[in-house]
Amino acid sequence: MKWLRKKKSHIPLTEWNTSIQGGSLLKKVMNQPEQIVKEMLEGMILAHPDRLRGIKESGVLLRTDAPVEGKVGLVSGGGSGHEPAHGGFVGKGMLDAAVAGEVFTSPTPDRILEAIKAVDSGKGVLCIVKNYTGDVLNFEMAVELAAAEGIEVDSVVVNDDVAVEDSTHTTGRRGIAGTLFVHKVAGAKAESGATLPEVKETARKAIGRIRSMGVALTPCTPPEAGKPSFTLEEDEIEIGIGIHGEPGVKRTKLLPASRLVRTLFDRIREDLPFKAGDRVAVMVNGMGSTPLMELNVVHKELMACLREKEMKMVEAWVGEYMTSLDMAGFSLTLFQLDEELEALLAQPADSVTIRRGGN
Amino acid sequence: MKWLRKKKSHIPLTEWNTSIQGGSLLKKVMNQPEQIVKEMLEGMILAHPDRLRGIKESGVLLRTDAPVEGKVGLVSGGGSGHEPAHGGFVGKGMLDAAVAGEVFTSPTPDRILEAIKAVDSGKGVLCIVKNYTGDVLNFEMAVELAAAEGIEVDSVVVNDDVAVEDSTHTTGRRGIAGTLFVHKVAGAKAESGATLPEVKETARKAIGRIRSMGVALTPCTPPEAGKPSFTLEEDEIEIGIGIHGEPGVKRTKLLPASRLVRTLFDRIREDLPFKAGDRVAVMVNGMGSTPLMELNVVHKELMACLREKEMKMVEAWVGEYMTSLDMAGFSLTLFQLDEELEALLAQPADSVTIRRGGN
Amino acid sequence: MNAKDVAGWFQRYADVIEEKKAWLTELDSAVGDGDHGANMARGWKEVRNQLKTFEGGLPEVFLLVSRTLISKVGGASGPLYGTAFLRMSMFLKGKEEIGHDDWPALLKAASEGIGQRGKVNGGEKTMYDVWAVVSETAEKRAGEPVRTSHLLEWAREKAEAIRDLRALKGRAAYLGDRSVGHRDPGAESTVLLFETLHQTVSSRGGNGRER
Amino acid sequence: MNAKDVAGWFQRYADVIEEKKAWLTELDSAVGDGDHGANMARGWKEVRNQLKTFEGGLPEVFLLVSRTLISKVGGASGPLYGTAFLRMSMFLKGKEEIGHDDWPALLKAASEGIGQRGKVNGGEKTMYDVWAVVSETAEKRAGEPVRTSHLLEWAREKAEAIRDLRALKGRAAYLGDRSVGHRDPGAESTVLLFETLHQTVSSRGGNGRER
Ligand SMILES: Nc1ncnc2c1ncn2[C@@H]1O[C@H](COP(=O)(O)OP(=O)(O)O)[C@@H](O)[C@H]1O
Ligand SMILES: Nc1ncnc2c1ncn2[C@@H]1O[C@H](COP(=O)(O)OP(=O)(O)O)[C@@H](O)[C@H]1O
Ligand SMILES: [Mg+2]
Ligand SMILES: [Mg+2]
Ligand SMILES: [Mg+2]
Ligand SMILES: [Mg+2]
Repeated sequence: MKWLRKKKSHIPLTEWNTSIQGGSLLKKVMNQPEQIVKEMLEGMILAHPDRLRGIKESGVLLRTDAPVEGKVGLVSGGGSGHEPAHGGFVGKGMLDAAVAGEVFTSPTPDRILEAIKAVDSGKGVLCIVKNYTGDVLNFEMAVELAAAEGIEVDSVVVNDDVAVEDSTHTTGRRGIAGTLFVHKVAGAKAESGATLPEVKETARKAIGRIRSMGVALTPCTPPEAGKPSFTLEEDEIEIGIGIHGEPGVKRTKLLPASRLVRTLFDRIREDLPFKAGDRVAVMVNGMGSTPLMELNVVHKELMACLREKEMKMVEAWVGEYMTSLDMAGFSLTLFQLDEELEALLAQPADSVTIRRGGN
Repeated sequence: MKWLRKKKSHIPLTEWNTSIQGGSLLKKVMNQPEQIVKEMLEGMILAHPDRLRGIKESGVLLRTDAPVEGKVGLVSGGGSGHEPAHGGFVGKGMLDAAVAGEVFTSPTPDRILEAIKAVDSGKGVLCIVKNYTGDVLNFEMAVELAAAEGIEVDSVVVNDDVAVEDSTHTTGRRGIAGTLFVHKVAGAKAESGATLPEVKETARKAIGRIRSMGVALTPCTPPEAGKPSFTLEEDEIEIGIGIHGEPGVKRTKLLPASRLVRTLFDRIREDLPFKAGDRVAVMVNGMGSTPLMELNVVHKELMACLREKEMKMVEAWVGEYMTSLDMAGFSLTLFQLDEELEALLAQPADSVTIRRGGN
Repeated sequence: MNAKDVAGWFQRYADVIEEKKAWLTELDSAVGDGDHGANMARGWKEVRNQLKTFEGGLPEVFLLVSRTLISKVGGASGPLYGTAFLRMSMFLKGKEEIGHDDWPALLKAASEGIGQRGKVNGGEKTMYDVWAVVSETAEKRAGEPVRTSHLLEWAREKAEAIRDLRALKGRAAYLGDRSVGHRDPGAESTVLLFETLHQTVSSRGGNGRER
Repeated sequence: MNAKDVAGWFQRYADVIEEKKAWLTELDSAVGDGDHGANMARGWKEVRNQLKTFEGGLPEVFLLVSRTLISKVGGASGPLYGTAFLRMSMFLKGKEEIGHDDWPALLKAASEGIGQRGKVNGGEKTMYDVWAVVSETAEKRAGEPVRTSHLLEWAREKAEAIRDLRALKGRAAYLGDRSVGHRDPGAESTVLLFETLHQTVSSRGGNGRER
């Protein structure tokens, strides 16, 4: 193995993998943990120069052709660590900009403001925000600042996670993977030339019809923290987990896929409730390190649940859309469609992650 | 948590997670491990009924419109556990059929024969085989059987892995992620109405210009074996790993992304060799549980290497294409293009994993 | 306290945050997402940098902190602290010193800002509870001189008291009953703010006005 | 041996494979992908099923095994064993018994089949080495009666001898020098085939022809 030996001796790990607490090594493909978000964004732009450009030092990814004349601009974002969300959904028919914060930390208002300004063509901008206090507060401040600068701007908050109790006295439900369906339908609506209030109304209608819930088999490890966000026993899983490794609603023993899917499905279905005859889009979303093989097994079980309840699946997203770093697990999302939403979902899109031709 | 408690008590794990050796539990989303491939294929078809149909009990996924009149049929496949390969690459402009064997085990000749027959429109069929003894032997037998039935059929063997010494006295180089670039260009060539010898020639030309190499940070665990395919220390990685968890060429300490990428890049570049002025397609392929965030960091480093050597990247695939179950790590692939190959790569495709519009 | 005193306070606080970063993160790991220490440290490190070359009046030093926190911290605590310092800056417009009598109204401005921004009324087990009790108690005592030692004492007591609450806002709320018994990271970083205020005032020695 | 004897041999082999499945897999884990036991067990389980209702002549029982292995085993070993049994079936066309004198040619047919299919000449540290030595030694001794105990002895010795080789074909070849010292899984499953042949012949008691 001459080719390896002839290099000079290895850089000591402590020179780069340093922010590790408790002395344990982080087995990640990275350089300095503090640089990982910046480097990731650079990598994304380098990989997709035809689709994405960035605003320097801001964590903002834009459609190359933003602002698009005569179209409401769509901005989303949040902490990093959920890739491909949200940069993977920037493109024709979806978002105009995604703002990335540090890992699991909302981006700051000034960065969001930059994104809003960059995508505003004069037709106004809608921000699609996941319901986490940090995201909500930072987007809220950005919207205030943008409005102060005379931009027509509004926001919607997605709260699809049925694992969390909803109440006006609390933080309320979290926004998780269902957010990406909102990007799709709001994106298609905006592309049609609709006004800001119209796009907002479509987004709100969609939010009212999207429900999700997830499960974790293993925790994730944020690169800077250097240790798992929580711990699970060898045979334990956490049902109702959030996408930042926030604790879920229930720990239980590992279950077979069929039981696991049914547990999440029942809770999701009863919540809206979904009913016989409903036409739905479904998402089986991998949390980061669950192989596609397993996600397809989950999808098979989910389809059995739908058949039993006489619901009709008209579109399926099976893959990784809103991850939690290297967490193992998945989330299920059901989206109850009406005629408008079904048509919008089928419209063309050309983002890194979601691409579909005209039909 | 009434919704969980009201279910009857949990199925004991031993009733389903049974094939586990040494008593340790497999933390996977699955039912019976023996059923996982079948269930996965069912899930894929259910998720993409517009793109895929299956041949019962055969592990074969087909384009819904196969056989396509006037087009050479393309068949690939191999053991399962590499999802989205190969089913994710079935569709217009890519494969006509993918044959899935058991996890990490080549499919049998009778199944491959079924696929060949199903996609033959009379214009002949090309099999794209990864260079592993099992795959080669089983496809070879299938090709003999198909020829005996009067089908015009041929095969090419992909051997892009520079980690393995190449010699006619040995098994030779393995076929790894670079295989998917072959699917793409051969698929586009076939779609153009080319003859079987022409499609084969294009595939062979591509194979001669594709080089790959991978690295594992963690082993993978096959669902039936129930234990990791190999072991790595906490701070150890394996460079030159195969996609089945076969041992690589060298164990070393964990390296920063920049060093890791440069190590693989140098070996790949020197092998062909690639040179200044080359126009190349690149693939940064995740092995199963390495987050997209890290793959993008890898891509950024790879672009720095290309710039330094004055090579021009014209297309980038960054994501999971040829995985190894839940292994952490990645592979790099470089593809030296000529005018024809670059044009074929840019042609439209409509598979589950690779979609691109006409341009 | 004049602008220079306040700048000293903020410098001292930046040091303490750096020092207690791991502890704050640990508190946040138990009930949130384990970044409160990192978030605060990122912001206050920048504040310290900015203060090195800062030359401005009293409202400006608060404004500088507000802007820096808003643009560097992210998460929930960035906008919340940012709003608090913004409101204090607005209240101090035209003033060159914070006098005894200013404290109740100054704290009220900060506390109301946090309450509005966070949509909290008290009792949700957040940093607001600490700000609110300090502001309200100071107001109730109107007339009596407000000592920083009192502010610190009230803050500490409240932060301790809310440990037994169930969190209703912020990430800790997802834990439901499991949040009971844990300290709230934002409340604790607020206590540290009053602790460094008191230290700053005490170490000035001086006229004893604030003691 | 007639068709019934051979069926008995294969049934016995299927049992042994089931029993040694974990061991074969372990050998394959060390140098390959850890599935040789599972692969073989999958195929031979089906052979046993098929044999239950089988009623045919001597070549047919070999053909049944060939077809079953080819369509059930997958991997490298499926086509290799499948080819071996196919060639043996072809050689036995028209025969009702395997006589003493048939063994050298029968084994040669099998061994050549494997060599052609696997593109090996010997010395690559695969199952072929065992088949080849058995076939060649039997041929060299032409004239002398071939005893199954001899076949087993030659097979065992060869499987042992190739441990010290560096694998050149199959997955083990990727290991390079690291394959030295490890047993080859396919060679070991071949030894078991001759072991059960010998057991079958011995347990027939009978005329001692084969002892
Ligand atoms: N709605 C709210 N109102 C007031 N304070 C809040 C609210 N939500 C969260 N907090 C405070 O913010 C702190 C968490 O800050 P931090 O960890 O930096 O942000 P994040 O929760 O976004 O990760 C909590 O400990 C709490 O004191
Ligand atoms: N080219 C070859 N020629 C002959 N035998 C081979 C060849 N390649 C592999 N083998 C045999 O096959 C065995 C491995 O079989 P198995 O594990 O079932 O298949 P795979 O290697 O596809 O996983 C090896 O131990 C070796 O004896
Ligand atoms: Mg946070
Ligand atoms: Mg195998
Ligand atoms: Mg936090
Ligand atoms: Mg094997």
